[in-house]
Amino acid sequence: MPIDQLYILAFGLFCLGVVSALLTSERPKMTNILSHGLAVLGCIATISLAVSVFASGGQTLVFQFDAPLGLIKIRLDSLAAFFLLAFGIVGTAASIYAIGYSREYYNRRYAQLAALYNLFLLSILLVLTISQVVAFIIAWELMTVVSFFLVNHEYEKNANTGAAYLYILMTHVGTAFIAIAFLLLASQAHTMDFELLKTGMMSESLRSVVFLCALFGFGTKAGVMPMHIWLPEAHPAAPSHVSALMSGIMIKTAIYGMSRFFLEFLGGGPEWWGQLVLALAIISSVFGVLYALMEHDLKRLLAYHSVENIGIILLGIGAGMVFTSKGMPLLAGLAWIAGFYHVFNHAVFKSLLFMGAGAVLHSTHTKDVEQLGGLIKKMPYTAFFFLIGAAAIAGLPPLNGFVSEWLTFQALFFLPKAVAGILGKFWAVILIALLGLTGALAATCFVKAFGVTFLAKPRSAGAEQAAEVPWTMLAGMAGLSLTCVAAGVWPQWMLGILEQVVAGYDGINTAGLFDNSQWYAVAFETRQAGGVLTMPVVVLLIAAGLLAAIVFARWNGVPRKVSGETWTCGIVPTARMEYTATGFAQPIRRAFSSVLNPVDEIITDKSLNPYHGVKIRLHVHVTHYVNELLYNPLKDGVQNLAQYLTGIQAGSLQLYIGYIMAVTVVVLIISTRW
Amino acid sequence: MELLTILLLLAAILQTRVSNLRLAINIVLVQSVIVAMACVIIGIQTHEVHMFIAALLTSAIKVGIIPFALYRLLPYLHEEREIVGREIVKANFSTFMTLLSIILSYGLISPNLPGVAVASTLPAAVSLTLIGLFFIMMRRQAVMQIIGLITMENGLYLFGLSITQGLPLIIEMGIFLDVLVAVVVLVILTYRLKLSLESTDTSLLKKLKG
Amino acid sequence: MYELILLALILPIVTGALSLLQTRPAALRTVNLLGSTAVTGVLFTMIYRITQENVYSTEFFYVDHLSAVMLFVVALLTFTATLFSLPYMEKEVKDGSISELMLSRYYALFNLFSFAMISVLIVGNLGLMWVAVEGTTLASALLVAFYFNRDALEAAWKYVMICTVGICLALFGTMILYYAQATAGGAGYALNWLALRGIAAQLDPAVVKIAFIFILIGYGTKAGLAPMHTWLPDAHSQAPSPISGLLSGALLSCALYVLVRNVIIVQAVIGAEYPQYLLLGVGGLSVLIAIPFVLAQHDVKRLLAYSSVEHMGIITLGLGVGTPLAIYAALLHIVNHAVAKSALFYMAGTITQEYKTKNIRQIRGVISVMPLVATMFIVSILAITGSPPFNIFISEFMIIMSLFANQQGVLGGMTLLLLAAIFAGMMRYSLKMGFGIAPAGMGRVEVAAPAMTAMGVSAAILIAGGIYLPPLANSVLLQAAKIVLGG
Amino acid sequence: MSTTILLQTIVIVLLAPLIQGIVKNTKARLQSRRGPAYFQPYYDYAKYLKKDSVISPTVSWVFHFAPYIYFATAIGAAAIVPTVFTHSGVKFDNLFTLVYLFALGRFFLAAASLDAGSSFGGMGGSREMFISVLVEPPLMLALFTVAYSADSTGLSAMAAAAGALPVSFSALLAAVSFLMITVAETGRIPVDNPDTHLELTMIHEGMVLEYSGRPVGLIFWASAIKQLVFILLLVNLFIPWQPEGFTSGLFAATWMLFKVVLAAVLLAGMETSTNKIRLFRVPGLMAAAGVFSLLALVAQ
Repeated sequence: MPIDQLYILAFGLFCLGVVSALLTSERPKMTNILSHGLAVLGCIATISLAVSVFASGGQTLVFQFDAPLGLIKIRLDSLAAFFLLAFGIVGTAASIYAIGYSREYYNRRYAQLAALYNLFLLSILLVLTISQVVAFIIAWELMTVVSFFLVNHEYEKNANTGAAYLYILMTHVGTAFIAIAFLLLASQAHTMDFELLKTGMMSESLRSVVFLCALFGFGTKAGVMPMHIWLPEAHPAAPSHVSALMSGIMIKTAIYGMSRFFLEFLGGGPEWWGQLVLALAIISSVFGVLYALMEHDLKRLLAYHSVENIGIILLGIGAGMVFTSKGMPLLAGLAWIAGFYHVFNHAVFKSLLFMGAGAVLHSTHTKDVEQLGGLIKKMPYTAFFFLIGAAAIAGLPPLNGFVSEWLTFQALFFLPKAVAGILGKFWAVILIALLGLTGALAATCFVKAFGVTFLAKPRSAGAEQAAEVPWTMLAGMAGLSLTCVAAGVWPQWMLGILEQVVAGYDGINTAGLFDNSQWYAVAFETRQAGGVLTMPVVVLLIAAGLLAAIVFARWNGVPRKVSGETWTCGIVPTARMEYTATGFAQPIRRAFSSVLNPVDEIITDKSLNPYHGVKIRLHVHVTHYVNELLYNPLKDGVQNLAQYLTGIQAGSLQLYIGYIMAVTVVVLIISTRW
Repeated sequence: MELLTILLLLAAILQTRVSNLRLAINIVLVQSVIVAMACVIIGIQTHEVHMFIAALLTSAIKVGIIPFALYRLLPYLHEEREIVGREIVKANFSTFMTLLSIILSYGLISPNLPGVAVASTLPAAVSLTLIGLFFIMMRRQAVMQIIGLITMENGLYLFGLSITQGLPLIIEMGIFLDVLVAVVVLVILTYRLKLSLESTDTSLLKKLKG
Repeated sequence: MYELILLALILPIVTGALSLLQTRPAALRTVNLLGSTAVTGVLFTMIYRITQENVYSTEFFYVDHLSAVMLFVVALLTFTATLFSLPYMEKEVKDGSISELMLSRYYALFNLFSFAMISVLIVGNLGLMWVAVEGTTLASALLVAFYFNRDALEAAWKYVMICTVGICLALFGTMILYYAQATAGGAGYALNWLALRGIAAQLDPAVVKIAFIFILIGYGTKAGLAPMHTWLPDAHSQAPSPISGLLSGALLSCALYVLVRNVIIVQAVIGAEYPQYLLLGVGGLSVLIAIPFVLAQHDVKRLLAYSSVEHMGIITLGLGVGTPLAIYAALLHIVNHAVAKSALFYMAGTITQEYKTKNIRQIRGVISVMPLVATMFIVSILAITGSPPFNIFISEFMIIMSLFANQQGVLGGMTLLLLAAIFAGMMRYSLKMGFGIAPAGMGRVEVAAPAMTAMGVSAAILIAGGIYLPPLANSVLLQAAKIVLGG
Repeated sequence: MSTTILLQTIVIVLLAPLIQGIVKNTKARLQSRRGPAYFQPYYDYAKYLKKDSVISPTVSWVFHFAPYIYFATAIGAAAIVPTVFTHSGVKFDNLFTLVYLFALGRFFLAAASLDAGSSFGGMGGSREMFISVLVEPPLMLALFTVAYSADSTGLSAMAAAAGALPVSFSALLAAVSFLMITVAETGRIPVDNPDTHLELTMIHEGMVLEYSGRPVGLIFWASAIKQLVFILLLVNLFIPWQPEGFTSGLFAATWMLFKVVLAAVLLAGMETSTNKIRLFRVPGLMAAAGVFSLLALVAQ
């Protein structure tokens, strides 16, 4: 099928999904099958769209149609196709998952939810393919508005509305910056067409303004650290199949926007652009994961991990920018590929994890890990898929997270080649050490999340009565788990795609970057340095090790297993004796107390019996310095200032007439001076 | 003409010292009479018929109906008066401002519009407008503010007279109608204010803010 | 055409007079529905005729594409306002807020008000325009004071005083303009707009410049431009909600229209630069000044009123940029804003009538009381704050785009950020009202069909306008923009 | 090539308990005890691998699976750690691969520690992960100093490059740093005490407390392998110096073995001469290790 027809097909399927949901609003079951089914088909069409772009050899396809606003241009180049691929895969899985998951919402404005869901998919499709400034901003804001309504879908809880407000406010400010960046470019290039935006002649300082606006604008949507505050609020509030899409794909569209700017519109820039991106990236990754570790709400925890992973993605991108600025096209290619690989990986495993969290929520009706436990026995498949996702996000071999983190490590390792002197070495080594720290913290966090949620005994009645989720939900998760494995064990195909994506941009060269002559290794060879990644060998090593372990363990025949209760000093073990998530994170909370500033509150309930002691609860929370030092003062300051300024309208008629006189006099004076 | 101008400004200055409502209405009535006379004089000078009609309208509306309406209002407003010393700006200061605006008008505005036929009345007209504006700003009584508005309107009218011998008749009639309706509306509002607030002190009207 | 103009002027008067003679609600309803349908029909026919004939001009009347744009606004808004008034005011009577006698007065004043607005748009003489504008103030003053309670009286008093002072300045300016015309030898067609434009080259620039200052401040007062906007939140919040919608959507637009008519002439005399800088300054200030009030607000209708100040600022910015795109966008924005803001006032009216308070803090959970109204309200708030894909975004973005294209990127960027601040305030309060838990005792409420239609039509235009602009409308706007540019 | 890998792996796996025995024996001697035989760990592991295990009914497959994967990652690490064999051809022995292989094993073991539902296991797991978090940055720093001079992240390339460099202050600093890391990673005093089951002090032992029989044999063996791998890293990357003539073949192997034994003795000596420090003093220790590495980088 020709690509433009495929595009129209995907577009049409999503539109149909919206319409069918609205038409069948009286019959939720039908809505569910119809609109989510159409969404699945649309996402599959998107995948084939992306695949055909790559199959055509990264050919850029442009087609346009007239719209009242002017020409709307759709452009499918390799960059868009790559993001479409990630979107298609995650979207397919999320839509299949939604068939099962969204049943919970049958009596809560179901048609609206299904319609918005399809509209959300549609808007992402548009964002990734539109190639005209105004239409892009419309699609961008459409995506925001639709997801805002999705976040606010369960408005029965006040907190959700607050989260939705914070979300739309932050992204609206971000969009303002994006619009500034675009308009500055457009006013220099005298065009609204993406393809021609780079032709504008701009001074270096103006380019830097565009860069900063794009970075902060898209960074807000991506959840880069000082602008991330909406993310841990909004993602948990949305229904889980939506959170999966938001965290998996929507924040990646911001990376897409940044890539468009940094690769295409601006081309290379001065070195400090890349360094700034690197600095923001490392802050996001370390603090993102630290805050994640302190969370007990499963979905908030995952949301903070999105901050972390966006940081890892930007480490690759930032390094790429530094290399480009220093005229090292091969290394730049490597770094950008590392970033993009992580984009894909994070899309896959984060969606998977959100779906897993959604499954837990679906069965137990709680997201609080302290209330969970023992689910691996009630929901074995969910547990397995969640474990795959957890291992992948922790960067463990042989899954996909490892590959992209490996590439990122390599890219950072070569950073001193671009930044000469001891400072470059220091910077590189600090970034590597902190990325290592991030990895270790992420592993800790997912040991906590997985262990406390799925292992040991249930900690609440909800967890006790949990049951495995419907097969559609499992199918969605299974698909993504497979993708995690596929992109981990066999990275060659993805690297091939990514070479196509980044090749051809100014200052980047991937020709001969990867040597795929041996089946088991991806070797890359730049003129300055090299590295080898051998995922199949790693798998082989682990497999061989497992084999050896089994051989050793079974040397003396199959062991007899004697069942015996866990030893708890003679007491019958109960779930209350289990290590809690709070306890698990305690050493790290204490070690990082200078940046987390944890506050322990002991809440004593003395109402029970004054003689037999009291009931004590420990409430621990950490300080979010970004809020404390930036947003809260800002909010208060703005509010106080606004309150103060409302004194302008003091209610006195005389004052008002005074304004008119004053302005008359001022304008008269100005005009005589003109 | 010169004499009329001086009388007019004198009336305006007098106005700033008045606290009694009835007296204030009287003064504004005198003002309107002077404006009407100015109309007549210009009519005689230029032999324009419509100036006489304008004079007639002025006397009918500004000397007749408007003061009549205000007088009718007065009985409802017993014991209402501008309390001297409680004005937003003290009486002396407001007189001073009035004088200042007169000086400013004469000093600044007349050189800027050269070649006007009746140049001497022009600064007077401007200063009358300014005085009206100041008057609204400095007084609290609703009726006083209405009077300020009428003063301003008089100034404007005189301004029109002095630079262009008045606007076309149809527009003038429209303006007269507007002034009339404005005063009627304001009188209704004042009456209602007295009913609801038991006072026509506009400094009480500060509830709507922010 | 002449008959149409006469009809457009006579019909509201007749409807008003008939309303005054009626007291039965049913009769009032019929008379006004028929009357406003007729007026709207006449106005639409007029607009259609203009698209065919381009311009209609007599000694007193002058209608061209620019007036057509505004006539569309007034036609649509008087119609929706009437439609919305029918159930709204009857409920006011039922609730005991007003007496039945007042109802007929309401309609009489309402029709007088629309008469005044229509006459602003079809007279071709700057002096008469002034008279008509002052007429709108006076017709609406008693509507603002309609409840005759303390707050309403206060608002009306300020409204009349400030607007009259402002409009006196405009008269001052108009007189100076007339003086310029007279000295240039064009006294024969005194203040006739066409005549003035014709002899613009002969006018004395220094005099016209001074005239422009007073005209800008005078009509700016009426159009709610900062810092002369102070009457606006008071009047908008105290008037009955249909009237608030009309004030905000139609009246402000009319005032801007008169300003634009004057600017056309002034630009022809003294060049574009000076007026443009003044307009940019006033426009920017209006956007800026609205922010604190939107951020710290307690009254839902005041919130909307300040948003009107902001939008008047944006339109003025567009006029100030002065490129064809900007003018086009500014005119489109006038239409868009009128539709959106009137719809919002209707919705706010429905909500406040049900909750019996305008205090934002006491309004909660509208979505569970009136789901459709609440949804439309949130969507309209999104629209009015310039979120795509609604119509306001299109025009707003075009204005900002033209700022950037006109080498005023700093102003454009700042405007974008200021708009984000407005967004913060508007969204915050509307979400608080829209969602959450409704106060005890508030059950689900059915909204009367006419009111729903009025809101629905506007909301539909909001959404449709973001996606599609009919070619006819487009061509009218283009023609109008050409007129503003002096072509 | 694959034969040398196989050979290396088998040797390391088989030699690991001996090194463990040497450490234990030396430690005992230093403390004036006689100590277990050098080959005692072999007997122990053989016995463990014969025993049945007591399994809590609370646990899931994760608990059963963890020892195997832990052992597997140790073997994987053994295959890629640099020894005397220089792997020409494909260099898949990447340092990040090594680090993340260990992370994989640790991840499962820590997860399994939560599975039995006792507080000890959870506490052990929590602390183990905590230590790993603290070790990671200095580990990366120390390895980077070597990798930077080799201009490669391949382990054998790094070993080759390190061997070519003369003895320097920078290298010594890095060596000290890595020694501290080794102590932390292998769970030795002053970070952890491998010989105690006192609930307040144990970390690694606490984590595997619920295991018995064959699984525990696998775990202990894997720990021994991990210890040897770290010692090998230490001797090949950080103290790679060889006397003239010992550069290849059997001589090199003997020399390396000598260094490994020396390092084992050194570890035992360190363990005897220091106290176990409080858990929250460990960050300071690791920060010191990081600072040493950074200094090494500066001195390079």
